[in-house]
Amino acid sequence: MISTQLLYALAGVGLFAIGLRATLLHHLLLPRLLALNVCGAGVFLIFIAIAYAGIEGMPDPVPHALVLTGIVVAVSATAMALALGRRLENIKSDAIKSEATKSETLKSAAVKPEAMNDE
Amino acid sequence: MSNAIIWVIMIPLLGSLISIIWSRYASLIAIISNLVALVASTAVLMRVYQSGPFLHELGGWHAGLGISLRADALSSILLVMSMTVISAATFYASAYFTDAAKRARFWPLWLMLTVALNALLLSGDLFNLYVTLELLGLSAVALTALSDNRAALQAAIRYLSIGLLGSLVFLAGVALVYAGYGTLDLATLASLVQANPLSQVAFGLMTAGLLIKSALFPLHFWLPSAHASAPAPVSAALSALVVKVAVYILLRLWVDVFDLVLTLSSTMLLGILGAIAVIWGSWQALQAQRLKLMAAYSTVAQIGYLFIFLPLIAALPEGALQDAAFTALLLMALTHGFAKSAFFLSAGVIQQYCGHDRIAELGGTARALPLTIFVISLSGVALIGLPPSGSFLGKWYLISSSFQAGQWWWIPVVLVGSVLATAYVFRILGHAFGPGESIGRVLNRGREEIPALILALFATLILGFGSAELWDLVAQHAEAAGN
Amino acid sequence: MIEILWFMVDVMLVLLLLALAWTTCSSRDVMRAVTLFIAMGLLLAIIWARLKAPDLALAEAIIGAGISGALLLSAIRDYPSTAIAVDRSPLMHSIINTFTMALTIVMSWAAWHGLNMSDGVRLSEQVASQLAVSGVSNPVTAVLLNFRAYDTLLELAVVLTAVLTVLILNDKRADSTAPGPLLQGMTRWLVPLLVVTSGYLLWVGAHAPGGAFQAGAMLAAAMILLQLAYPSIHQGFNLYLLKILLVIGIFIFVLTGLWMMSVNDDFLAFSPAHAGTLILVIETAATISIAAALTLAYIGGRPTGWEADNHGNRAMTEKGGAE
Amino acid sequence: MIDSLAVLAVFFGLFFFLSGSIGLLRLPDVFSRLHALAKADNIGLAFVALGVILLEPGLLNDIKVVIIWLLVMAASAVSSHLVARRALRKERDDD
Repeated sequence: MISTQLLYALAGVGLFAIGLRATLLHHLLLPRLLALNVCGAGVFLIFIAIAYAGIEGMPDPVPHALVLTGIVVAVSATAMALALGRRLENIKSDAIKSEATKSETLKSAAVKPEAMNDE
Repeated sequence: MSNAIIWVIMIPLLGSLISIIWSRYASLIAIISNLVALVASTAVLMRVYQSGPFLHELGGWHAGLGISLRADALSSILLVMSMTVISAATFYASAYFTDAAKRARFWPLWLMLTVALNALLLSGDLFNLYVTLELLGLSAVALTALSDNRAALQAAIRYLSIGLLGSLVFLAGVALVYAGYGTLDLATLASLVQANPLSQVAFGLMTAGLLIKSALFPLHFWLPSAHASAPAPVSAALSALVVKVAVYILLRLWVDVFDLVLTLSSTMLLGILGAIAVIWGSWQALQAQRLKLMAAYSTVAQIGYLFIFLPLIAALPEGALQDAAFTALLLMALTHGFAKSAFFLSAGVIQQYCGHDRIAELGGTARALPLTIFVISLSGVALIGLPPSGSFLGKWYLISSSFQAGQWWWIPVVLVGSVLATAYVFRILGHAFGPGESIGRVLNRGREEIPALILALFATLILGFGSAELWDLVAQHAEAAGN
Repeated sequence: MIEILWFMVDVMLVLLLLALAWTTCSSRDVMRAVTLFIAMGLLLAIIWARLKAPDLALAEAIIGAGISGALLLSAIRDYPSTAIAVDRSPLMHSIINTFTMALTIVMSWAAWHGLNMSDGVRLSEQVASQLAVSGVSNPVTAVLLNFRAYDTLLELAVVLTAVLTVLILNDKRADSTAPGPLLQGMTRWLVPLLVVTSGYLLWVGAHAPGGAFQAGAMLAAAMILLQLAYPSIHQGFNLYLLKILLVIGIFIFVLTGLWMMSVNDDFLAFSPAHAGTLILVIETAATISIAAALTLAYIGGRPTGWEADNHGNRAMTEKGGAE
Repeated sequence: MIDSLAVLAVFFGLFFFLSGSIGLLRLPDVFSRLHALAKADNIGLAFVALGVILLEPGLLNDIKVVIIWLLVMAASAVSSHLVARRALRKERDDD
């Protein structure tokens, strides 16, 4: 019977591989973001499997602090990625809407001068 | 004055916080905090130059329990370079952003990018490197997305997901190192690490993560679109600093911690990838239609040069020859930093005043923006590696050490790379000096052009002539690393 | 006998976790993927509890499954279609599969080596020996806020950078339709309880599982629930104060660190006598900052009037952020 | 004696959880599934809570366990109501 530590460490490596595979596979933002979170959970599981010291033993607190930091970093990266995705979708839908309005107004009013592309 | 190492990180952080609250005075706060941080970083460099590398143990804890900040020759030189580029770009940005809302959004993130760069260059702890890499990645992506158009956002999203993947692969390596050696401090690790399977796999994972972050050839696809669509001061910082700092971590891990683990064949692989990056990057730069895209591909090429040095340093015997190659690597990195940031800043001026940066339609800009085109040609000199610039010395030593190491095949790569670089620089100048009436009157925008000029002069003159001190600083670093 | 039972429990947990991860990553519908992801987050919280990491179980349940789940669920509405199409050529499929299989084998082999190489003590003894001096008795909080306080400071900076980007890119999401009276009723009971519990979590962090991040995330959960039940709740909120709340966490952290640097010449070197109180002050400020940050992240963007410069000069009208 | 009673209570609770899950899988539409899930799980949780109280003597723990049970019941009641309301509105929009 393999030790609990090794079982959970291998589970962590498994999660990391599943997440990595899905990150490389998906193009869309949301599935890729979920895959990255799964990948992160795998690395965190490796850290905590290392810290485990048996049912009675005191676990090593340093990986616990590192993984806590990792969880908070992961949620802020997720929030940022979702904000970027939402902004891109808004720009795409605005473009489609302005495309539609532009084709209607093409006949009547003069076309609005192209706004200077201020970087 | 060991506290200077703390002020370098804390001043920009406080500046970023205050600029969120008082967004009206953000430009002023940013300029002041970056200048003070620049002075503090030169104080750190002076201290390292006089009394060798020093350590600042945070929280008073030592021996791996706490985190220690480490300043030695390699990190303090890069620290001063990054602070100089950041300060010049800060002056530039205060005149570049005309729209008040966009300016108020830019400064807090820009100062957070400075904090991430300085914290990363000074960090001496593996997990701390992960956190600073993450902070650097997130602030760089946020700044890229600032230009709020479709291309920039798509580039930012790809840059973010690739960057997160790179950080997680790096963290997996850190986890394995902690599993095996039970410490995260680089100094204690340096004495513990031996060449066993765990170290090889852990170092392999960390290298893979850092190769993604430093955009070496097969993993560079996110770089061109991100650097080309970001605002000018941001792409200057991205190309000159963010990718180079990832190469710095790889070097530090390799030279200080994992030197027993690295085999010649793996450095040779990195060298070959670097060579392909040089050729492919320069070729793509030649094809690029826009100035900023060309500069981004030229960054991919220049990163390739840095990786060509690795097999040479591994093959050369310990001592003067290896130090010379190491110094040449540092010199190439510094020169490219200054030259590329000057190039991007002047490309920003052209973009703003000609309304576009398409190379084919650059006719007449030489008459309209004389100083900007002069700065572009100066940084072109440094990118190609013509004599007065630092990269001339860098390439010279690259060729001479590849002779000594018997790896002659790097020489044709360097020559082809330099010829292609000459081609794409003169393509720009050709169009710029050509006929055409893009803007009627002569423009000089001091606040935007002077910083770019200073950076370009750094790249060509100061690093070309004044690099003698660099040699004995690195020799001192070698002794420190040796004993 | 007990070992075999524990081993069976472990194997069951691990298989369930891998199955959930696999279905999350390969599901064809975003809604289904996010739901499975939240389930995986809760299962991960159980696994952290099983591996004797109660702080992490709390954090994973609140942040990993709760806040991330809420963010993802509210983000699904931004996208036109919820179908997930994987358009990779079969060749690319096989390359990726073989690459990840090889990486799994190599990493497991390295992990096996790593676990055998070390005697399993690593840093735990050093932490235990210095715990008395650290001002708190919960070892995880001691590592987080004393031994490795610099990491936590940079991590708060990461949270601030992320929330700044959310504020920069979008405006606030349109208020959802008014929810039924039942949710409002439950919110009126639950939010005070959540706020009290998060205060308790903050306080108890010194000597038992808990701490700034769990408390801050729970406070954010209370705010999100309030926002769901009473959509127009935030109209009257003073935005200048909100900016200060966002920034207060790092501000207090840095000032205390600098003050300690001037007292005993190392940044963030708490003098043992009043390390406990200093850590509590820093944790309170960090809780407020994290709560504000995660709530703004859930709201999805700038509350109205965020960019209008509220320093008395109303003249600077908000010139439409995105040209 | 107390321990065997506790184990019995927990097993009884697990039986209800199992029936709730089977209900979730077998029943055809949203509303009947909600019905099965909400009811079975709450009763199951009551028995598991009872088991925990028996195993862990001490007034403070017992109060905490009861509060947990009440909160879970309130949360599942409100959430199943919201899910049902939305399913109803979705159904009305479809036809």
